[in-house]
Amino acid sequence: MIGLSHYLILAAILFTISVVGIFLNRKNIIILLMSIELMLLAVNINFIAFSHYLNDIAGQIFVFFILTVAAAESAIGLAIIVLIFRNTRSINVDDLNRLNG
Amino acid sequence: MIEFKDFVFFVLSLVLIASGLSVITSRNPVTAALSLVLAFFNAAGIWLLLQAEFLAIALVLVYVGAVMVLFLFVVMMLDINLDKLREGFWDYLPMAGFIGILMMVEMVMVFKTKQFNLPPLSETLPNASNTELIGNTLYSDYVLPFELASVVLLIAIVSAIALTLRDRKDSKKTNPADQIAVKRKDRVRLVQMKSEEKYVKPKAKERT
Amino acid sequence: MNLTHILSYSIWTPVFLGGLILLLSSKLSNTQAKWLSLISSIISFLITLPLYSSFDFSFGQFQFQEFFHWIPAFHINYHLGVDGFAIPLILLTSFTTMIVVIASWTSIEDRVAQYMAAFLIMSGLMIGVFSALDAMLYYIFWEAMLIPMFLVIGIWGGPNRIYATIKFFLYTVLGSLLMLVAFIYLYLHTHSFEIVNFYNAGLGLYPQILIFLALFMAFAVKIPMWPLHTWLPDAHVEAPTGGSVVLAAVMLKLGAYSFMRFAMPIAPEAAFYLKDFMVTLSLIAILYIALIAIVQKDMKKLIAYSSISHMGFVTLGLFMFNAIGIEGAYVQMISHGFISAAMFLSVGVLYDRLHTRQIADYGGVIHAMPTFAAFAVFFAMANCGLPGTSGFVGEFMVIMSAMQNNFWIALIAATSLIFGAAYSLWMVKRVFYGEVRNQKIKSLEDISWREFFILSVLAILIILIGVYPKIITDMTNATTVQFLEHIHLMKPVTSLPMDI
Amino acid sequence: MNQFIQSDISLILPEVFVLSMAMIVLMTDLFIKPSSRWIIFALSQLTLLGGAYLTSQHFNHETQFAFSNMFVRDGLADLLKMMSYMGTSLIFFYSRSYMKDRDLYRGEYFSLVLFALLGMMIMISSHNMLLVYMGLELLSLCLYSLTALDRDNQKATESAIKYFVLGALASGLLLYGMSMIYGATSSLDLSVIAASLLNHPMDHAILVLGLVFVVAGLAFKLGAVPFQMWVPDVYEGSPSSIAMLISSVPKLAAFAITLRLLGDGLQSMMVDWKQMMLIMAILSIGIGNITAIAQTNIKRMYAYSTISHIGFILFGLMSGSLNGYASSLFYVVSYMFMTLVSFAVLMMMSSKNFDCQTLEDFKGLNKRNPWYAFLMLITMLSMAGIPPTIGFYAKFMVLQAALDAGFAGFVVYAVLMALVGMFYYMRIVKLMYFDEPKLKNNIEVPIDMQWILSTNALALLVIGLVPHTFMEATTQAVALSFH
Amino acid sequence: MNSIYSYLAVPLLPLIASFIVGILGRKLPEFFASSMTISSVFISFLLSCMTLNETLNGLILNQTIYQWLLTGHYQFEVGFLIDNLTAMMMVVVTFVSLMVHIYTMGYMKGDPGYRRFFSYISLFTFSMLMLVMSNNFMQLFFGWEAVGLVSYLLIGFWFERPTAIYANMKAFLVNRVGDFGFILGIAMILYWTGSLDYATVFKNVGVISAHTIQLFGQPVSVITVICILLFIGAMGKSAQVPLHVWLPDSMEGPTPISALIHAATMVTAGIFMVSRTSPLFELSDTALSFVMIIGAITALFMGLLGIIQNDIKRVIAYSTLSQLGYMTVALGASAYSVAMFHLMTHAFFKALLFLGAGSVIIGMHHDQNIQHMGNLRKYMPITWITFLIGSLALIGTPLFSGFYSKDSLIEAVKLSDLAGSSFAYFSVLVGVFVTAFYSFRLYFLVFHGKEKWRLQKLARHDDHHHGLSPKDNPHESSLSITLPLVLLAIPSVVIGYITIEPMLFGSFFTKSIFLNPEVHPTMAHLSHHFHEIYHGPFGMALHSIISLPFLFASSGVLLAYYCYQINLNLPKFVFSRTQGIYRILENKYGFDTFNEKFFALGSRFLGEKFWQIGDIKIIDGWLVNGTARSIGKLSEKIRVIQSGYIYHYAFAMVIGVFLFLTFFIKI
Repeated sequence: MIGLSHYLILAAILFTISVVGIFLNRKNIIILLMSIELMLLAVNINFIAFSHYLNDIAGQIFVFFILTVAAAESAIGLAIIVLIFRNTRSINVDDLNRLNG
Repeated sequence: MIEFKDFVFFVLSLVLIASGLSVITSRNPVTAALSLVLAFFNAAGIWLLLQAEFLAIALVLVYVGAVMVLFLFVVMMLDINLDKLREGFWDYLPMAGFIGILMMVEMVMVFKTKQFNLPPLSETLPNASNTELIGNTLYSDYVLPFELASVVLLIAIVSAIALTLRDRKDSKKTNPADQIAVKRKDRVRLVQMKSEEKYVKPKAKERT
Repeated sequence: MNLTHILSYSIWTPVFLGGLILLLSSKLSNTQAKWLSLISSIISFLITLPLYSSFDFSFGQFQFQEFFHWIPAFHINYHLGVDGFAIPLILLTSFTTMIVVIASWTSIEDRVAQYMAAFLIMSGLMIGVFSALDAMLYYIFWEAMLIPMFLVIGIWGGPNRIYATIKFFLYTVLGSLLMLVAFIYLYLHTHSFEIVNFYNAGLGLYPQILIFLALFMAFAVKIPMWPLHTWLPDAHVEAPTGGSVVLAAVMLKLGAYSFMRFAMPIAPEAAFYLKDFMVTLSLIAILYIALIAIVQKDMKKLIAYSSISHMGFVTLGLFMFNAIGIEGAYVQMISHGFISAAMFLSVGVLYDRLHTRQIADYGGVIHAMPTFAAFAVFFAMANCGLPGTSGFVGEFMVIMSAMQNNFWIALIAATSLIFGAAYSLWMVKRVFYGEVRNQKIKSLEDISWREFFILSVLAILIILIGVYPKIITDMTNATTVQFLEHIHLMKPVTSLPMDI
Repeated sequence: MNQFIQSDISLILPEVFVLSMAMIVLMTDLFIKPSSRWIIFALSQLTLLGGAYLTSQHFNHETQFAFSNMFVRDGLADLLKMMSYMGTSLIFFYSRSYMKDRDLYRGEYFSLVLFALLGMMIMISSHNMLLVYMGLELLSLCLYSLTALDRDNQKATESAIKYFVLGALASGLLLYGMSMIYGATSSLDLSVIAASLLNHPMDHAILVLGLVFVVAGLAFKLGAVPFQMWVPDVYEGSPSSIAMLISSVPKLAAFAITLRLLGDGLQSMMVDWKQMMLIMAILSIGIGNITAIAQTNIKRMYAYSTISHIGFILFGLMSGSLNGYASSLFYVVSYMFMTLVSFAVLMMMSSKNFDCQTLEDFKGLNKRNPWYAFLMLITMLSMAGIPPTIGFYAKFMVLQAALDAGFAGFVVYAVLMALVGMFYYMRIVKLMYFDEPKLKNNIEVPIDMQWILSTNALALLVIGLVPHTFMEATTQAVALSFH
Repeated sequence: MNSIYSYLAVPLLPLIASFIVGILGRKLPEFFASSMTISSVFISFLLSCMTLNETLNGLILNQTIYQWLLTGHYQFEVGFLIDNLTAMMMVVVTFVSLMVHIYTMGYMKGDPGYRRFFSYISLFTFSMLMLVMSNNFMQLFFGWEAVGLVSYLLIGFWFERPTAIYANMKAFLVNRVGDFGFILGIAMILYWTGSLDYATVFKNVGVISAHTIQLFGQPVSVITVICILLFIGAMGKSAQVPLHVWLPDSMEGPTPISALIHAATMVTAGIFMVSRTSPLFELSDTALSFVMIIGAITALFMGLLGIIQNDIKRVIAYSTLSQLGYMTVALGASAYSVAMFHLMTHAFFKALLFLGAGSVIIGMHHDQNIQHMGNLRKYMPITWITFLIGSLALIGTPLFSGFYSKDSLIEAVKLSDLAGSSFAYFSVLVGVFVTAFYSFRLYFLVFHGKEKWRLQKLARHDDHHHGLSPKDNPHESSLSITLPLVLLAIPSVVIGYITIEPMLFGSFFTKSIFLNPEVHPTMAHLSHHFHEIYHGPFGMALHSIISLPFLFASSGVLLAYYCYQINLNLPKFVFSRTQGIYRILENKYGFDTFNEKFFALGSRFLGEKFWQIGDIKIIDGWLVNGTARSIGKLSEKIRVIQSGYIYHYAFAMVIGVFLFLTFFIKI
């Protein structure tokens, strides 16, 4: 029988995958952005599952806003990536270490 | 006996997890993007199971239809050297995987508590449809965040333009205002030199 | 004359005048700045005089009190007041500032106005420390006073000034931060920052010990007590003459004064409990530091070490818990204020002429500068505690009081008679006596009238206190009685150990 | 279902005003010549003035809610908003010539900062997790793009992507935490959350799970160890004026949401978050101060200094009492003013072709310009917490609250670390006063900025002398908002 | 003169004169400087004589002048105690001082420090008067140290001489070692009796006599500890072994001060002090024995050193040491009045000897080596006669002043039954022989025999002493020098005869010096001898012809005559045969070497180590800079974590979350 915890566990797994993705990925910034999308997806699953089981629409509303914001965020993120590429001709994560210490 | 709904959930979940893994492990960003699209589809399916129809549709429309296309655009636009992109991946995997799995186990153990083993709700939801319900709430209780969401989008637009819009370097565009404002001394410089004396190199003056 | 706000005037007049000079610094010529500072310092000194003349010394309580709520949110008040312990030190402070201004007349060429202003401001802040009756107010003065000194050493100091001044600063702040924690603890306990309320906090022995140790860090650094003393030689060596004078004459006294004002009355049981600890450190300061002073090659360092050794007498006297010890410590503080100032000024006189402080560079100065040499020998004698000078009185009283406690403490303390003479006279021998070492010394000019004036004023004061120390103890007697009563009230002394 | 009524609008009037003005600024910029940018500047300042006026209309009234209890207007909100206006206004003043020199003095800058301000105001006033999130993203998105505004600068873009990725990760963590709390309490409203936690004892583990993620998200915004990694890189990489912005006003907003989420919504979880804060505070104070010593880049040094200050702010918060909250509030506000001066001096010393970045550049400032050296001296003393400056009272209040809460050992630790901190603050004083100047050029500063900067720096001293009103204001604000 | 304030004039006049001369210094004419100080000392002398007269008529004044300090229940006052002892000391001090003042006019003529010298010796007179007139220990200590200061200044009077400035520092430091004990003694007195006033202390002393304190785990009588500590002070000032080392070196100072300070007055301060505190010493036999043994050692062994000295002043200096030992022995034998008596006679004849030596030195153009002299009686008759008188008095020739004091002293030691008295008796007896030998060795070498400065090989061997060239003749000194010699010669001869009866056996000291006849019957026996057997001073002189001391003294003189007049090679022969002993004597028993090696170098070594290791290495190096350094290193380490890579940053955040989860989630 599928219960709330199944959904939550699914979200947790997705969340972990995305987190691992962020620090496993050494090369491509775009994949970092994708991992973040994945992470938000996990959060969204949580909210919707809760919303469903608690019979409360607020969770779904929250997801709606998360979707909106995430879209805006991707736009800005991609814009920054474009800038980086213009400046350095690379979107290699390993190349981004001019600032350290 | 596994119900059909449960079966659907497990299938969707497995594909979702698999595509998620594919996103973070794929060599090619295009593959990753497409995996993400797959993930979104599966998630939408799961949301449907949870009776969040509006959001499921929105996810497909907004994400698959718009955001992921944007991603693909960028991926295509930026000429990326694929060969270099996978170095070091396996070196860090044990560490990252270890921490990730531990964290996941912790979270899963929490969710195993009785608190969250709620049975599925009865099918009877309020008589309004999901979309209607969301709409009603959104434009009443949540009007303030809704307005703010518009501002967020505006900011995204403004920032994206401010950051990426640039004049092409090779275009011969001139600014009429500048041209009108030009003065004689900006263009012509009279240099007085004594004819007989040895030529002394004039000091380079900063151009105003 | 209305003396209601005399303390505020004493504090803020020099600060205000100093600030004024600082603001005008770019518009003043050096000469103008000097005269303005001199007048300011004289005014500031004159303002503090009524404190002495109008104080009722038969009554040891705080007088000239000023009070208004300053930060009611934390019950912090602008509360000033002085007792017999504070007044001599306040006078010493304003007097020293005057001396410093005169002494720096020719030796400072660079940014004179800023230099003088720093001393004026510092003077006001130090008077603030001596007269604050609110712990927070006290703390603020205490810390604020550091900054001008930090700058004075750092800007006008010697070649290694930066190391010295940062060391000085961090050392001092280390202690005072712990003091702040102790104050806050007491505040949470008494809901007040009034020192008097701290006295009656009624803490148990364990918290008292913690409080005492926290305060100890702050004050012991300032005094300085072994092993927290190493900033002092560096600071002295690098500081300009005026800085050394103020440092030795007044700043070191702040630590000892604070022991009397805070550590001992607030945590009397802890003070008793830790008596042996304090006495041991004091004795180490007296003996160990004196031995170190003997081998110094730099005159200022020698005097700096001698200061530490002399301040060892102060802490020793304080922790004997008897009237003669406490007053002996007090007289020693005042006396050291004059003597160390005089010694540093003497070194300054030489340094102004030859620009070296190495003992090895001198020899036979007496031939070229007989008058100055006479002063120097006199001050050296005062430094090693010759009776008839103020240096004797404090040491004498402290040795007397040490004997009340333990024979061996007195014995170790009395070794300073020997070692004090050893380092003072050996320096005198190498610098002033003997044959003229080189041509430069031969051509030295004897002290000017200005220098003669300062040195003779100090010499007269040293003799005055030596011949009639009652002038100081008259001021402190009543307060000492109260002080001891308070401490003994907290923990009655049954009988002091008799076995020697 | 609530209908929003007139009073809702009147409560949110400052936000509405700021939003409209931000759009006006955005539009105006399209229609004016570059030489008339002063109009934009004036409009922006007008926005802040108007916002301040509108906020002051209700100042310190009793707590009022609007938009289905989503939006709260209370003492804390009003005070922090007023401070945000002031901070933002000062940022505009200080950054003017710096941005002009770098060709960044554009409409987007002003409108983005104003949008960011709007985000901060929303954060400050939010009483609902959703609104917290919206405000936070509003702010963050503006800051990401502002960081990258100097778009041809490699360092700036690098710092922007770092800020962006880590910020998005932090938002994800925060959201995950929020989802847990929502799941446990079935509400997004902070009061309801607090009440339901109080009335229906929940399973502890799930709440802690949520709490950890929420705390992590908040700690990122504040810049507390171990979520501080972005701070030094962003400070160094971004233009000084943006670094100034990031380091100053948003801390107020971050402080506000921390206080509201933890102190209000999750107050029954105090035992747990107190300990988390304690750990973070200890690490922040330690790592911040110690790492700062090794820095040669002054902006990085400021960054580590910020981290250590955040540690102190957490110290106050973790006391978990009104006293502690008030002390943190006082700290964060005084920190903002200190950091503004410190960055302003940095920008004053920069010129068209020169960016003042390294400690070396401060050498001999006293000889070049004694007044700025003096102002910087006050600021450094204030940062170091030496009386009689405002920074001292900030530390004093925090330590007092922490000691009151029984953290005696940690107070001693904090104090010792503050001593370490004094070393690098004093090093700047040393460079300014004791060293010979390396650069000889005159420091040219517009007259208005001279006055404003002087006032700002002297205020650190003057408020240090009479801190009572200021202390009272913070104490009262907290007292009014938390009963 | 019956108010205490009237006695103030006695010490203050020289002080004022000293200040005026000292401060105005070079602006004064030389004549004014000397006449001013001389007249002030002269008035002081007259006043002292009047005081003596008054005390002889029974005056005893003990009064406070002002309160110096009041603290707790202790009060310290400055005041005078005028009694016979004081009055006698005042007369001796002012008289010798006056003589030295007059003598100085001639001796220091032309020296650039002429005025300074007068200022110093007047200051000295003041200090010494304060010392003797004091009615309490605090003021005694003041005078005690003040005379030390002047001694320091005067030994280093010729400050360009390295030896002089070495000697003055040494003198001060060694004295300080004594003072170290002294002040501890004072501190104990204050603690146990609650006061430093003589009268109060002596009144309370009986109460504490039974008390003991634990010292090194042994119970020791408080009185003994106090007395020994006080006596350590006396050892420093009165140059008793092992604190005697400064006195021979102090001869670097001008000769007049050797006479005044290092022979007649200051060095006897210790003797005076012990006599003054006789009520304390009387209560401790241990302390008295200690005093006696120290004195005996000094008396004999320092005398032995006089034999091999060739510097005229050093011979007299060792003689002084030896005589101080005699006085100390007398103190130990509880014969305080004998010690005081010897102190007085010694003051006259030793001053005479020093001044005579000074006259010789002038005659020899500042050559002080007695091996360069000879036959000076021909050229300097007055000096010769007076010097002979001084020497005769010193060796105790019957009827001379030294005889009465020394014979009584030896008798007293013989009669004493304290532990160590037999050793002391042996020492003082042998000392008589030694004294006679070195005195007349000096006398014969200087005033008789060949005129050795005429030998070419000896000329100009010395750097800074001028010496006499072979062709020159020494001349008798001027009146200002010879006058004091004559004036001092008179009391050197007669004062013993006149004063022995009242001082030793009369009532002169009875009110000043406390004696416990039951415990220490020495004086009673002595008195018995004097009155019942000798029937007065003349009888005493007659009797002495057959006594042991006379035998020793005359054999010493005869031996000196033989060695230095008849068989001139004998001394060299003896010395060459006894190289070991000679070496020991030449090294002055190694005290100087030991002090230099052990104390001076030792403390510098310790200081250096404390400084370099304790301060610089441990405290500064490890603790202070070490902390700073390690924080700096830590800083460099930590900043490496800030690697610049996003994934590290993200990893840090995730680790943070992970650790928080692990710590806080309790399932």
